Amino acid sequence: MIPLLKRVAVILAAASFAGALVVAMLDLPAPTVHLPAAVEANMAASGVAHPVTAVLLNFRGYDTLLEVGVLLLALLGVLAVTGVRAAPRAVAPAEPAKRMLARLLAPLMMLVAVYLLWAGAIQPGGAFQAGAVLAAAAVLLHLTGILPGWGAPGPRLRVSLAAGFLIFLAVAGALLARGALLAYPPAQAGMLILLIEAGLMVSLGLILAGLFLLLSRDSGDEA
Amino acid sequence: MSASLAFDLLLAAALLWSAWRALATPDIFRAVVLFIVFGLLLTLAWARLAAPDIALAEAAIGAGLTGALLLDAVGALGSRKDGAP
Amino acid sequence: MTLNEALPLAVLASSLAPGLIIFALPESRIRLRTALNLFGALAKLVLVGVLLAGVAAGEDYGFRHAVLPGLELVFKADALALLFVTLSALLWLFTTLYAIGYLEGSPHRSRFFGFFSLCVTATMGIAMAGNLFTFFVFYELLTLATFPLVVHRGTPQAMRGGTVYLAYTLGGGALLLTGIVWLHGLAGSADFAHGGYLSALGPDYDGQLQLVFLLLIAGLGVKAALVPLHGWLPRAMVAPAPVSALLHAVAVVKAGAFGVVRIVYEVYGVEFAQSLDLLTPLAVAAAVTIVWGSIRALFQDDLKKRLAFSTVSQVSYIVLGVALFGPLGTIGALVHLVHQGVMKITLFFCAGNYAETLGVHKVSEMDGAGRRMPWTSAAFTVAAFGMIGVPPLAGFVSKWYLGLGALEAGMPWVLAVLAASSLLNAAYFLPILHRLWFRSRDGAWPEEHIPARGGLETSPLLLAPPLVTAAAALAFGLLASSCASPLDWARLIADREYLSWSP
Amino acid sequence: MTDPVAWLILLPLVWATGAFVLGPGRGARLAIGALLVQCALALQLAVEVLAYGGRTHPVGGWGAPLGIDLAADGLSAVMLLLAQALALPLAVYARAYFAENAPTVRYFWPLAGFLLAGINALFLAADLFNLYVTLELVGLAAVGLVAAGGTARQVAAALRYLFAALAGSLLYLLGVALIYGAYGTVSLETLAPLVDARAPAAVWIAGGLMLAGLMLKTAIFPFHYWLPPAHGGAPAPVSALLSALVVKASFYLILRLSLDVFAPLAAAAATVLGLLGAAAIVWGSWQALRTDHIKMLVAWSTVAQLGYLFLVFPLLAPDGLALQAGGMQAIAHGLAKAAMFAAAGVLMLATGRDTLVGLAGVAGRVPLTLFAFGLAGVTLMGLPPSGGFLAKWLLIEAALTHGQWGWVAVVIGGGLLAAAYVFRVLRQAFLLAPADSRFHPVPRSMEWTAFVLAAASVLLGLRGVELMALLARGAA
Repeated sequence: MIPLLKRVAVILAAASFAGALVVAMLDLPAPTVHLPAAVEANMAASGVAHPVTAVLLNFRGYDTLLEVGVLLLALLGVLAVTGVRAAPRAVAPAEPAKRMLARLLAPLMMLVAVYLLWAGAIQPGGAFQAGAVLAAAAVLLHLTGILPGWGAPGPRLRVSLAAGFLIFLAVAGALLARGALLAYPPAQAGMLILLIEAGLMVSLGLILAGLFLLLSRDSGDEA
Repeated sequence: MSASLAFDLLLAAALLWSAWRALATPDIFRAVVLFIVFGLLLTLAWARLAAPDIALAEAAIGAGLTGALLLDAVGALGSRKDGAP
Repeated sequence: MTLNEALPLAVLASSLAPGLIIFALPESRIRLRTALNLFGALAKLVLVGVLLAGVAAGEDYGFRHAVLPGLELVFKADALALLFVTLSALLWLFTTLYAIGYLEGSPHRSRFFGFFSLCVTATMGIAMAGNLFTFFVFYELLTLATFPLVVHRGTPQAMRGGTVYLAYTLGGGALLLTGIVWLHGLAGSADFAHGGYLSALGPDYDGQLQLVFLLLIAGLGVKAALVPLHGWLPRAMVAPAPVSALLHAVAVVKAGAFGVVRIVYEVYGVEFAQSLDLLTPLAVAAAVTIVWGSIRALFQDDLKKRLAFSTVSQVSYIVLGVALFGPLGTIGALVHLVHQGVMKITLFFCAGNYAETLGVHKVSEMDGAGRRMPWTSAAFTVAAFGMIGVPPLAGFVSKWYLGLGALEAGMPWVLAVLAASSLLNAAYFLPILHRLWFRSRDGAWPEEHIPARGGLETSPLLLAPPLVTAAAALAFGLLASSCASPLDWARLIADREYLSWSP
Repeated sequence: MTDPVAWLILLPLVWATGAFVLGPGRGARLAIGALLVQCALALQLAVEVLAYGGRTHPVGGWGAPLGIDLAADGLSAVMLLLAQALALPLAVYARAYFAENAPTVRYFWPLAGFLLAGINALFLAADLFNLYVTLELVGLAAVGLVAAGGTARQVAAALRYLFAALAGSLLYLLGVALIYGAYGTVSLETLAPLVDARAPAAVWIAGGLMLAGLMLKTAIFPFHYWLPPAHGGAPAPVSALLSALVVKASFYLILRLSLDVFAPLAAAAATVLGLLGAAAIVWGSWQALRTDHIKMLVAWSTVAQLGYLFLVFPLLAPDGLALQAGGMQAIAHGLAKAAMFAAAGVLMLATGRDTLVGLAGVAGRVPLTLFAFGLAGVTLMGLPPSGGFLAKWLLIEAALTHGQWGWVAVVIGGGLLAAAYVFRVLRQAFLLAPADSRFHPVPRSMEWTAFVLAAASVLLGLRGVELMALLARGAA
């Protein structure tokens, strides 16, 4: 238990910092640069119709490239820490009703994921969200005992985990070879972005699922 | 005060409260539950800020995946404690 | 790169390259190592000979290389540099021979000779440095390269000696660095020049320049073993005898003294230094060191320690000569740089011979050693008389010129210091000679390693070097007035130094 | 392959992912081959920047502020050169190291690849948000490498490191958000003319938050608490990478931001940064003098040496001396520290012990490595003719030029303290080995890479002209 005095001090510090932030925010003038206008003006050349997707995959696609790297890196970190493990223990199967539900829900969620990916071009959605839904499906299957936890991933799984990022890199490299990094030709932009997003959906889904399936205690060697 | 502003203020207060409780509560299980509540409230907040993309991701990853993982960890801690002589 | 640029570098390389190769040699390659050592030493002598002839004929040898914008490594083989270079190159040859005999059969010889060559390279760099930056680079290199030699034996006592040595020299280096960077900020990157280059700064800077002088002298004074900065020297005597002989009696302490020469003559300019009232305090510091070192030497029973305190005293003759305002003092200082080196190295060689052959480390154990080792003892006697200043030996010549310089500079009290010092020298050397020759031995030697065989009192490699250097001490005195003697060369330097301002 | 700038980022990402696909423990040859290419690319960039000045690469062809620019000037070219020049020998070293200590670190190669990609991207970024992403990449990869050893002590150190890195990133991100709120852009080029000393309060807060975050990541005193266990506990090649490069990345960022965009605000913090640097020198050296473990000693020495980098800030001036000093110190320390950790790894492998006492007698057994350690020590002490000496020379000169005497004393005193802790190790090594000590043979490639790095840190002091000319090159 933190002593009362310390607690009060922390609260006071946090409150005064928050207060200073609020005051500073209220004091702000209108921003000098207005980026949304620039985004609007270049939408036609971006290859997609949804501004968020345009920013994420095209205007600032480089940030996204590195962020995908960060996600893969997070998985690597987990893999490195968990070390060598024996084959994962089978999970005790859940009640039949729950398993039934899971078997039913999982394909549905995959369908939703693909839809989210497709919809990303024109409305909110995209590879991240689609991947997250895929991962959720995997977690559901795992928790009901249908999908076992992961030990050390084999070659095929490693390829699938890296595939999305590799496709992204390949596109970036190909575009760099003919000009600038990730400078899509407007005519092929939509197609290339969809290709990248499709790859990302699978790999991100696997990565996110992996974070759970590797760390979950069922795959652990404690017993 | 319009209804939407009232809702926003309430949401902000609830966010702060859940965050504080999650940090301050001594019971780990409760803390995790509060963390999930915090994630869901945050999803609402993103939605109110007209950022459905982020709301979706927050719900799936922030509340769902992370919450499940934390619950799992709490379970593992509990079983280890029970197993100890 | 022209030949005149390449020669100074070749002088450095002639010890650096063998040193680096020797590091890489396995311990067992004794012949190759010896060959490399001797080849390096002889090659260096040849190169130095070429340089000497060239400089006497008025050639300029120099090399510059920029390491940073506005910061250059400059090497310059002028007459003053060559005085020190020649001394070190000659003595390196003899010490190498001696060390080969001395270290026969002991471990880690590759390491020893590698660092030994590095030390000589550093000494050459100090001698030929053309500006303060270059001087400092090699000055610190000398510190680093000597440390492994001091701790070579790996005993706790050696470690303590090494630590003290480092603490003193690195501290001194820090002071020196501060002073040098300060000057660099005031005067830019200027080369050493006859008559100095600071007098152009104007009177506003006088205070700063005095302070910088103090920093520089304090920094150099550590290596030159000026009292009270001399504490490391007696303790560094835990090193093997060749190290004490070449490095601590010659290279390291001379590096400090040589730095003082460069600072006074070629950075400040002797006239400007006089006008800043810097020379008299320097002379006093030197005088105090001379007397104090001799007094301490009186009370040492350990032979090497007695010699070490004697070094403290004798090296300050150089500083004293520099501080005497006038060409005769300069000649005395410069010629003593050579004479002291030759005499002191003889003494240390002899001390090493006593220790290696008979296990004699202390003055009180030396009774009758003259009869057991007559040649070594003869060399010791010549060098000791030289140190006292008995004519016609080399030491007498230096003291004579220092005395004349003192009169010329109007500082008669220096004569008293010289006289007192000579008396003290006699007081700590004569008892040793008495024990050597006039007392007889009762009982065995402490630890007789090398038995007398076939008329040889010890191994030939240990015997030859002191005999040669003792002969040199005699010759430098007897033939002082002939051309190509150290005295002649010192006159040449003093002429060039004072030509720039004297009427 | 025209533009080295973008390839320097893509290439390590490719080999990192490739090494991951190949599987645990594999990918060394791939990495070394790619690093050779990267070295060539960095050299090409340096030559081009020296000849034609800085350059920008508009990612996506949009240009700032809508898109993201990559920018290379003299400072970034120097840092890129350093990063590749360190990574290549360390990769050779690591290959031999992990062959000796078989399964300790299973995903070293992909983690190292991501780390290098992040570092290269950071040196080239010209966008505050993009910088955040690169910081994350670097931070996570570094944490992963520390944790990858897998022992409880290493994981604990990694966790501590993770919290520091995350807190630092979040502080930085909050600052970026405030900047975006104030100006509507995160491009450095666009921001530079907008920020001045009359900036709104939010910008000052943002500057403070970003600075605090970066200081946490750089581990400058008093934020250094995470560094010694993380750097001292990791496997030797990892320690070398982290101490030589990773902490420099966030320092580079502070320097870059306080030179360009936040220059009008930076003066306010300069003296404080300098004082923290001085405190770091004293405290780090003191701790290095007290520890009994070789690698902890080297890690504490990093804490101290980082202090010199922060002495640069109060002395930044148009004469460029302090900037040169900072650049030289970053390079010299990078090379020397990599060499020192590499050498420490060899010493530990050879003696089978990790304490100073265990070193007795190594002078006779692994002389080359001890020599490397000593040479690296020469650079850290700032003795000539090393690069560290030139850095200290420049720092002292800058301080004297501005009449700020206190810093001179700090630099000189710091050098003596460094000598004290370096010679603690060397002294021990020269002692006679106890009769029962055993020495394991060590791969020659490990000894030689340590030596090459150390020799480079010393020889740097003989040829600084081109580097300093490159450093002085601004953006085109």
